[in-house]
Amino acid sequence: MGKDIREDIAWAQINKDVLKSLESPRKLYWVIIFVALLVFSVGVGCEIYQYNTGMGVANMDNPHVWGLYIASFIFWIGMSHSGTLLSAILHLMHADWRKPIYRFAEAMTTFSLLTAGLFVAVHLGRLWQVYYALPYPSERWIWPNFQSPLLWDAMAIFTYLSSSILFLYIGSIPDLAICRDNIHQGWRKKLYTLLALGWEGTDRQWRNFRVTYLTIACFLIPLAVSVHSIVASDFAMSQQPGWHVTSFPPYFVAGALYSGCAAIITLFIILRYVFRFEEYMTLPILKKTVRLTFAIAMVWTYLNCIEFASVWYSHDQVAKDVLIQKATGTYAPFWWAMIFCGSVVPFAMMVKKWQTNIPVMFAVSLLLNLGMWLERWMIVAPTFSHGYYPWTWDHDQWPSLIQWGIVFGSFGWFTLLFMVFCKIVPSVSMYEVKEMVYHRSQARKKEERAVQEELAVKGAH
Amino acid sequence: MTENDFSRRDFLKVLGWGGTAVALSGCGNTSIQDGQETVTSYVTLPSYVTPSISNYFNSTCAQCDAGCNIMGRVREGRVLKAEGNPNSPINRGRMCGLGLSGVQAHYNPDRVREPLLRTGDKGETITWDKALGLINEKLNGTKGTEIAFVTGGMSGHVQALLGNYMDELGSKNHFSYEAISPAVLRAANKKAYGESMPRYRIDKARVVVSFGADFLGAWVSPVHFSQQYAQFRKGSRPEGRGVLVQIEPKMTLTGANADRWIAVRPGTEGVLALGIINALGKAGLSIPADIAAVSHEYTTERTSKETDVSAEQIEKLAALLKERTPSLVLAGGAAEGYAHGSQNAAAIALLNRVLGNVGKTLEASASVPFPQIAPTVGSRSSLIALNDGLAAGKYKVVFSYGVNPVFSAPASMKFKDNFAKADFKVAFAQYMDETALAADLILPLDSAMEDWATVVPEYMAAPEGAGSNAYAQMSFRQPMMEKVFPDTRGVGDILLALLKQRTADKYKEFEDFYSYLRSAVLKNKVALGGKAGDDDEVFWNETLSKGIVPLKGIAGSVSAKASAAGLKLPVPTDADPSYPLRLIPAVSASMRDGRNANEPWLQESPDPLTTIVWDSWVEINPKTAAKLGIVEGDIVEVTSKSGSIKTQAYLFPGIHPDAVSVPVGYGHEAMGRYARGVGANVFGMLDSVFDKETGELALNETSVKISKTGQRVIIVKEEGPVGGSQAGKPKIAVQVSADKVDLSKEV
Amino acid sequence: MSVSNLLENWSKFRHTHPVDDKGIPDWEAYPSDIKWAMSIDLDACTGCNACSVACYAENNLPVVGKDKYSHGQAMHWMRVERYWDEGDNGFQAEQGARFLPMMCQQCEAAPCETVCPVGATNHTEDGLNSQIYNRCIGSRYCSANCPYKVRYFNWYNYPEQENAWPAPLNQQLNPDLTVRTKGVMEKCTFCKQRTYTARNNAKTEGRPVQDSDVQTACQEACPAGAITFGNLHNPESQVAKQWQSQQVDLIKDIQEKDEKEGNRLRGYRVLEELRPYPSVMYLERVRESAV
Amino acid sequence: MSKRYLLALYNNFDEAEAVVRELRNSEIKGFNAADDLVVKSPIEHPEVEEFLGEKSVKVQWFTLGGALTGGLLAFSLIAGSQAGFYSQMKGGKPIVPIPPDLVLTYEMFILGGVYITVLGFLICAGLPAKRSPLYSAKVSEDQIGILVKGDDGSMAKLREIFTRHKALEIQEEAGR
Repeated sequence: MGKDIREDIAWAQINKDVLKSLESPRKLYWVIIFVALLVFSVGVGCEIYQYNTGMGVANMDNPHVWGLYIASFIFWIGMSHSGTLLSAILHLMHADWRKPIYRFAEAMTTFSLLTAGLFVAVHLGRLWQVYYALPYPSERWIWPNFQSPLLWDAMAIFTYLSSSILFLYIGSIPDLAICRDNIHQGWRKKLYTLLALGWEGTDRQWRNFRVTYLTIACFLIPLAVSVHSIVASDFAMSQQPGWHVTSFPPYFVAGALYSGCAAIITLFIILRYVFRFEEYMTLPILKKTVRLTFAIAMVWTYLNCIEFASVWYSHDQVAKDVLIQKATGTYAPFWWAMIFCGSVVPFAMMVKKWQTNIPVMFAVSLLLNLGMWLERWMIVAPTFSHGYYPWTWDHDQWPSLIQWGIVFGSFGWFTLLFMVFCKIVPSVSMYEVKEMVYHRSQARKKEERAVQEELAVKGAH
Repeated sequence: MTENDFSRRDFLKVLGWGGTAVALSGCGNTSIQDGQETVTSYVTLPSYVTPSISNYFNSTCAQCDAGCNIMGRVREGRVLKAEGNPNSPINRGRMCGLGLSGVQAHYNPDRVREPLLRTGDKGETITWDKALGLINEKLNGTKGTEIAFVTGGMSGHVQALLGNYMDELGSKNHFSYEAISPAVLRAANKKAYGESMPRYRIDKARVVVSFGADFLGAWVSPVHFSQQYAQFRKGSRPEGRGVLVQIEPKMTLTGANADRWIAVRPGTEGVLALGIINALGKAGLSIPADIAAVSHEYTTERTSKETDVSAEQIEKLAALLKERTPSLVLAGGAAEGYAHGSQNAAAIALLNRVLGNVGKTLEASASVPFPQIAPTVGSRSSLIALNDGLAAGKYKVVFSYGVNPVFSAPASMKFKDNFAKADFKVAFAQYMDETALAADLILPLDSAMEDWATVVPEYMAAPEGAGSNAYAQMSFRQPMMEKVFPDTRGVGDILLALLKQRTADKYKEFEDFYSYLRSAVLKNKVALGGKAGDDDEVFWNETLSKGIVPLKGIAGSVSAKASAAGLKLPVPTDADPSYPLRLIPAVSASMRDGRNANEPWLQESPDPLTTIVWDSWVEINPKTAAKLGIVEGDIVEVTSKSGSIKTQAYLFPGIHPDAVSVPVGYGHEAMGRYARGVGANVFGMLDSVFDKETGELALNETSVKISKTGQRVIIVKEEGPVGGSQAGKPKIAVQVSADKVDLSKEV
Repeated sequence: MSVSNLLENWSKFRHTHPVDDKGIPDWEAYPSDIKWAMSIDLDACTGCNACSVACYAENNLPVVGKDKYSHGQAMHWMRVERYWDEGDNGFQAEQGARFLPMMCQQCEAAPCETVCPVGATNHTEDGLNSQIYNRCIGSRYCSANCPYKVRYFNWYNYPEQENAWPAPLNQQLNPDLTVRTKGVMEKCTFCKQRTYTARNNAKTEGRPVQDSDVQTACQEACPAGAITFGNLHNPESQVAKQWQSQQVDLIKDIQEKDEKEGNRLRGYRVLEELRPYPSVMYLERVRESAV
Repeated sequence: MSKRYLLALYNNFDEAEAVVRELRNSEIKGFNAADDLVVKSPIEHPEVEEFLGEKSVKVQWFTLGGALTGGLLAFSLIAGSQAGFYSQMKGGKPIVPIPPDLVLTYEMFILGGVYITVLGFLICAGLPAKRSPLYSAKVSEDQIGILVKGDDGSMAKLREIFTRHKALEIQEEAGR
């Protein structure tokens, strides 16, 4: 096991190390940017074709009207959960190991929400009329349908996205001020000056900052829970077998945290290498994250079992049929892969040696994410292919390359946004690492003092 | 916004055309195709046109030979939809899918638009004058016996005009050909009841036993019979709910609606009929001696063995027939398409006599008092005669109108080659179909919605009430709108022009077919229901607006004279091991013989039984398929002695294990974008076996073998992966046993 | 937006249709005396598909072709389903096939209506699910939530890009209703253009709508007359008489049929137990047991 | 009377604390420790608040107001617009259904809370602001800055206190 953050690290060194990430990352950074751009442009090409030709090119059909877009939408929304939600929870719980990693986790939230938003656009049959979903006053007094879970979704996601951005931004102001103070030319200077809002670290600013940050964190926790509950409502509020499940909201929230944690591990490992953050994103932090992920994995597995069990023991034959279809029908390979990735693979995280083994954890986190993506697909698709009405069953619906292309492209989009962000805004919170180091050394000093006092008392005898 | 753009633009165009189109309807050679007519303002519209309100013009459907009376819904000069004429005794305001698709024949983008002349392998567009002149030139010096005219079933004034033309040419070679025709039925009916097309009264019967007569799908006059069927099924009828038993090796639409569908071994329908008579006798019904003499040999055991129908089933059926009278026994294509088809039909007809149905559920029909316009019915035997003549080089000039023999003749007849032997072939065509492609001169026809004609149906349905036994009718076909393409012509106009070439003086008073028809109708005003003193114009307009002209027909009579004398049914033999399966070409309600294959609604409308669209298929019993290792979607080769086709296999419970079935009408190589290349043409592979009495092609006498090609496709069909299963859902398509419901009080 | 309106009419806004929370009919929710409904006699239905073709002709449905059909993108608002009896050895054909014409059931408590984010599908005052093409943004949630799966999405731009009506076939299009472009949902409307005209005509003449005023295209075509359509609120209409004689009540999710006679009736509604209160009653297909 | 500014930088909080204590206890004419003393630090340090004395934070009042306004506004706008759109009923539901409206009310409650909190933060913390003339980048790195404002006359005394506590650097600037 590696070392944790050195307590005697100079604060100036922290600034220097982190600011360096804004300037000279490893070459891999550029490789990632290039690949992401390539992948994204594949998605853009597919979307242009789909936009011009019609949704039919995605190979969806009439019972099977939702496809990978909605599945990926949930996936990205889910991914967004760990960042802000964990950051807020850990902040309230004063878990200081959050400090070096929360910034990028929150950025992950923001960008995965933006990616999810992309899927709304991709999914809609008439994107150009999307403003109909906004509650703007019109001459005819026509409003969106406030009863629709999709509208709740829009509202919740908007709230979540803007609150997350504000949370991220407020939390970055002191760091942006550092950037402003240390970078003296070009557009960056202007940008940081603008964004830092004239932050000087005065006592008044810090005082209000602390309360504000805490308050938003308090809001974000119920908000994040509500967001994924509402996404779950898209399904749970419907009447369809396999969707109309009471346990969906907590199940979705657990799934969201799960995939988010897995993504944090993935990005942790990438950033650690790309930006040479070995000093800050230390293995003990990884270990803590891995343990947390494992716990959430077990919660998810439990809720998964609950869902199956409640279907199994109910008298809802239709829902039961859908479950059987998932396990034995054409979707069976994916369904079992989901069970494997989601409930079996996490046990690798129990092995102590592997908890800090970077390659192993990287592979595991990718598998977990794959499992969680499959989970979303397995929620959406089988209900369409095996609903109430046997005549319209359609077990062989397979997404077209266009559909896959857009889903693929979304990963490029996310990576692109995320990597560009990390190059502009410090992805490790400098001021908070300083706080962490400071508090730890204070605590250490206190301890030492206590020991010395004890010794002194002993000596006096 | 794109979506509005389309509809608005088109809407304006239509408004622009509207006035002119309606005002000029029926005269002159203008059309709406190029949209260059004078735009007429709403102010000057005819008084009967109100923008946005539809006008209805009565006419007659031309999609099949039943002759249903329709109303064309016309809005601003465009016909939009065919609806049934409620005053029609035939269809009583109802329509079938095929009839509804008539508008797509009218507006079809693949219609022939100008006269075409073939030179070598190329075609060139020529003028009508040149085209008609060319015909004149070719006919000069050609003897009457060297001229042949092949048409489908015909009737009315076009037929009269054609008769005149043939007379002027001195030719007796008018061949009336229908690929799918009830010719054996006609002959057998004539023999058994004294009338070739008596009126069937399904609505009066308590039990209908149909030996392969698909009266709800494609048999004789399906929309009419569907009306009767609806009555027949009503529990509130004095007779109670009727029971339908369908006996056929391949389930038809009617079979799918039967209370009991009995899969009989192909070709043994006659045996089963005699077996039932025998069982009826055993059950105590008195059987006339001449019939008993034949039927007593057909013991239940023997019948059961030969027909593959259980003894218990035969006895149950006999008991039902004995108990519930009157009944009606029908014989249809599935029973008649054999070398012994007439014998089968005769044996089946005996049942009606035994059960005393003749005169009760089989009524006399009436015929029109004008023999020139009475229907000439088509048959396949006339094609054989034509083909023989062509093969012998007897015919130099051949006209074809409304038929596609190059497509629908069995390959073994080599019709296409023989057709080529004629020097000059003229096709009156709406599409560039296979026959038009083989012709030298192609004359583009008006659609049935642009043309004038009169129609006399072969099956003469009658309204209820007094005088119905002498009821006959003629109905009008009239243009509902301006021509879609300017250079097409009505068949009557063409014939009139051709007649004028021969004998100009006789026809010079008729400017066009319209004036010929009008004067012919007015000449017979009294016989057509008018009074001698009626104003011509008023009478004509009234008659036209009704569309149906009831006539005091010549009442026929039916008698139970079916006799068993001379009845000889072959003993079923074991199948040829190299061709173990019997091929049953299936006639579907929408595709029929394939003449309407280019109407996209029909291609997209699923076959009711298999739900397959846009392709042909071969139906195989799951047991047979299991034996052959065939699964759904396998591309199989169906091979007969005379040819083979490749198509997709569909496992179908509604077919006898010894039979396979392929729908006819698919597999066009020409005709248009919606028909070409869709499916395989089963006509081509039929063996040349004929009914021994009528000489009609025996459609079901082809034996085939089936082999897998190794390819497999996903069948494009409406049903899902669970087929016709309701997957245990309690209440989707619910069926209930008749003794569990009380239908008598239903409203 | 009007908060005063809200406060003044609070109780009015809390009406539900067709039943309130306690299962009591709440017709006050309806501002009109028309409730369109249908009944289909499966014993008369022959499965011939004429209704479906009539619907294509009346409602400007595009023909999608084999390729799109194979992807399940057919646009038939009215589909005729064919079921088999099921036995131990697979499907049984001895009693023929069962046909079921299935189209939008115009549910009273329609699952599709509540979920549309933009309110493109609503309940009309004459008891139909309306679909406002102009308003639809294509989220397809309505279809996802439809238990019958009778909503059809325009996966392509059929009028223009796909050229579903090559000239002059486009002249057949019914000008009483629009063609739909890509990205909007559509479904059976009970021939809205016809019922609307009928209502207006009746209103002009100052009388209630009668059966003779309107037929849907499918009803008009049906060769066996299996389809009945009319105003369920008019006791004189054929459809009301049928529903009543079959003891099928629009506002019940489990029909309490008269014990003695009720089980000898054959009216039912498909998936009634999900409580969408469909407006289409089917009459069970009857099969003779004596043969 | 013109004011002048003085900024002193210190290495750690202990030193800074000592300076602040002394400044607070000193009675220098033209300098009021409560108003004229600002501590700038690179990290948020609760001890700074302690040694500067309790100062009230008002952000939470913004939060309360924002959340309540958001929630109320949401419900009244949504229910009101539904009531204005009453001709279109939905799936057997009342025109103004309570549960869906509550979901949206909840979201708007949070949205209002967060937005107004941020607004409150900007107002209370006086952001965005022009940077004061006396600012050192060291403050964002690792040093503690103490900025004082006083009359010309007080400058020497203040400077003396800073120097005595071994200020790393002292900057002086004329008032604005």
